[in-house]
Amino acid sequence: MNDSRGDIVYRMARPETLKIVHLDSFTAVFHRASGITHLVTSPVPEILAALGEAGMTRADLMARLSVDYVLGDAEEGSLDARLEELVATGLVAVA
Amino acid sequence: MGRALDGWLLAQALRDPGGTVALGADEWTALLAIGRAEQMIGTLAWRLNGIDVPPSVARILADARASAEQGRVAALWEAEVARRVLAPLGVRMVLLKGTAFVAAGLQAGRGRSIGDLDILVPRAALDAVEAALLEAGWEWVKPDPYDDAYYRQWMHELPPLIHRDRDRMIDVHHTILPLTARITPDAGALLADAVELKPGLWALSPNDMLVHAAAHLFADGDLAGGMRNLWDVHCLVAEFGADGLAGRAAQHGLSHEVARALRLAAALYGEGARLTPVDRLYLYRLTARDGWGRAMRPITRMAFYIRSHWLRMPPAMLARHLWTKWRKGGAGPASG
Amino acid sequence: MRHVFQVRIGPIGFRIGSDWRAPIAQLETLYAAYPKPEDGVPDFTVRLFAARPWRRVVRPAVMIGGDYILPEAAPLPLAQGLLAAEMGMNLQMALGQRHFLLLHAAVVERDGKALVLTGVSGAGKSTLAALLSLRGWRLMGDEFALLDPATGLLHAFPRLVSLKNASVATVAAEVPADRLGPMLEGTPKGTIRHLVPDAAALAAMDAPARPALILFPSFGYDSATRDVAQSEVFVRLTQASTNYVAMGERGFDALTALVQGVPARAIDYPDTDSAIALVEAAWAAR
Amino acid sequence: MNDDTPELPNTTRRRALMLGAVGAAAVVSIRPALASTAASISTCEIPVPDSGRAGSYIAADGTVVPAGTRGAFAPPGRPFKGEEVKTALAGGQLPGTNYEQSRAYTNYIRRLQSGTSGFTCFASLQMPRG
Repeated sequence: MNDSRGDIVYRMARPETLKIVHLDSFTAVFHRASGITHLVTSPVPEILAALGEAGMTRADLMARLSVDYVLGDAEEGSLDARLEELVATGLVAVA
Repeated sequence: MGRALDGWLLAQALRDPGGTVALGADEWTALLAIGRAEQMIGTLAWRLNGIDVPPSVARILADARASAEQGRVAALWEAEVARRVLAPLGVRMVLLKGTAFVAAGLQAGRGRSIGDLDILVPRAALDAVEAALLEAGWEWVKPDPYDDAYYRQWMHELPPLIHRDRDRMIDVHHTILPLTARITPDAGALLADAVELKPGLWALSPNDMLVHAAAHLFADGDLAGGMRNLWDVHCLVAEFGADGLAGRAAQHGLSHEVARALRLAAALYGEGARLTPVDRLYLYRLTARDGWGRAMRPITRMAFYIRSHWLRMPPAMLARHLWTKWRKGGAGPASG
Repeated sequence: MRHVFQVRIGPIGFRIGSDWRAPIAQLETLYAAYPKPEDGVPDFTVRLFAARPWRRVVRPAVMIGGDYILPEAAPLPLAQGLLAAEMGMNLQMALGQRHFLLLHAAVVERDGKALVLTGVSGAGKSTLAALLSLRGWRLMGDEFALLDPATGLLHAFPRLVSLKNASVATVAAEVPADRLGPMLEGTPKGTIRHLVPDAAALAAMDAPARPALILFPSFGYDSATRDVAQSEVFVRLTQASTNYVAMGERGFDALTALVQGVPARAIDYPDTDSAIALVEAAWAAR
Repeated sequence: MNDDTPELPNTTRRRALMLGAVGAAAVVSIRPALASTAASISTCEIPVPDSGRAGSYIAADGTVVPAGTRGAFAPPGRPFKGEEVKTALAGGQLPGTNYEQSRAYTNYIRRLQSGTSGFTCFASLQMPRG
């Protein structure tokens, strides 16, 4: 949680490494690089779509999500928690 | 082909895949059982890829190849996760054994079964590495204080850690032989001469890979898994040759072990070698597996088991170790 | 090993070796109508052996070994040698199967379409499968569903049906005695008696079927049926599979296709008659 | 992901999105039902009895019996860790139990069948190291 965090660019794992199947309120994601299956729910698919391959900083992502959606709980730290989860699984890469 | 239903059946199939056309159903059955018992079914499956085999065997081998491929993906991912965790420390993380072979795309990695992630780091960085791994979700496997103290005082690695989400183990080494062994390899040279496979992922130099395989086989283990280990040696020599190997082995104090590993690998998988009587005893132990995949020759196995501990520890310490382990009911060679 | 028996169950060949004659003799009788492994090369090896040489004769206890093992599994008394063989075969499948996605489930077939019964043990999968096979369904298996990732079809694995405790009497009342194995009392799973699948099941052993309905039965509740969401079916089936993760992307493709293409319901039942009625109703309404 | 939302922000058509609580998880990773290493025992847990029969007592022979059955034991307050069970199976005792209780719970665990909650942990206790 230091200041340099603002410079980190988050990007979705390369699309060819993911296999995505929408079930109901959940989405099954097979991550080819790890061979691990993840079951994700909102807001993860929305975050992945927003980040895309180009990637963006946390602040840009928050701004983008605020434009596309009515954020019900823009609590500071919530987005960090989601990004941390996604980075840990490899679904999102940092640079 | 020879018809002995022991480890030689596997060795001959790996040496001469075309020769398997002569195998009957019972020999195929024995070969598959031995391959599985030696954890070499994936290696065998790749080696026999494209060879004309009975349809039932073809199915089994195709499944083994797919299974090994999945194991390769999981092993490389585990290495990648460890790389990400250790990157901020700025230390060189050197992959060892199976993970290194598949990361480097070596023949030895083809179909190889890979269990734990083995890495080598500088001894001075051990505490920082341990802290970073614990922070990132790895946990101690054994809460046993004797084992823990033993590892920390005498072994060449941290006590094993397992990741709480991925169920995968990591062995963090700072050298390739226990500190109790009478031989002290040059750990600094291992690290200094490592090669970078891709940013942040390193492997030992080819000669050091061979030295490590030999050290692992003779000084660190009781020859369990020896057939696989010698296949690694065979493939590494075939791919890289042995230029400068003798000098490197001498630098690490492992000349005898490396020379023996080369002879045994050549005897099992290559063009053969001039064997000493002791070499023959090693081969007798290494190939002690019957057509049902069972361990054979228990007396020879026990002798090598005791010898492996003898090489690792001074006598008084060995006695204390075996006594403590025995009282806990954990001693004795694997029956598998 | 001293005594050997080979058999093919559906697409899977087994070799069972034993230090004793008795379990092999029982296998020979109960599996008499089954074929032998393709090309004479079985997929898996099972070993029934004495922990120490003298335990062949003194208080003989059967250890289970094979290509894939549980090293600390407790031995069984020789009188339960047949159960040891069955456990050994199941173990090879659970730990070693890499061709089919394996689901812990009973499967029956009608009109070329398969009904999958899965869920926690004690829900009566084996009993229901046995009873349905006596009511016009073809038994495909009472323990494992074999889903072929290449085709999406289920393959039959009609091993001996393992009847436990109360269901032994329930089913025995409806079948001739020559289709039942010895009564095995006091096993780790209680009283067990094996049932030989009927001739129709064995004759059609090599015919796969397309899955048409997945049911999650629960015993001990009032009759009820409810839909199960796809994501819940997906997670429950990954946990009902012993090799989902090891199958990698093939497993993901096979399972997501199954979950998306096949309806799933949970059924609660207070007794077996109600269960049969609920199954038939769910099948008709699918 | 959502093609019917045009690029122009249209507040009336914007969907609501919850980012979720800090401590919550939006990702569930599927783990092996039969873990491939014996060492996974350190992380897996065995509930006694399984949640479907929570509250039931455990008889000396390990069978699940109605709560309050004479001679049977109340369920333990927490699931056991794989490592604890391994020790108990090797002749030790489960933590927080007396000898008879430990025996009963261990018998229950031995009887676990595939499909029952905890079976996969129990099975992984007994798996060879890959």
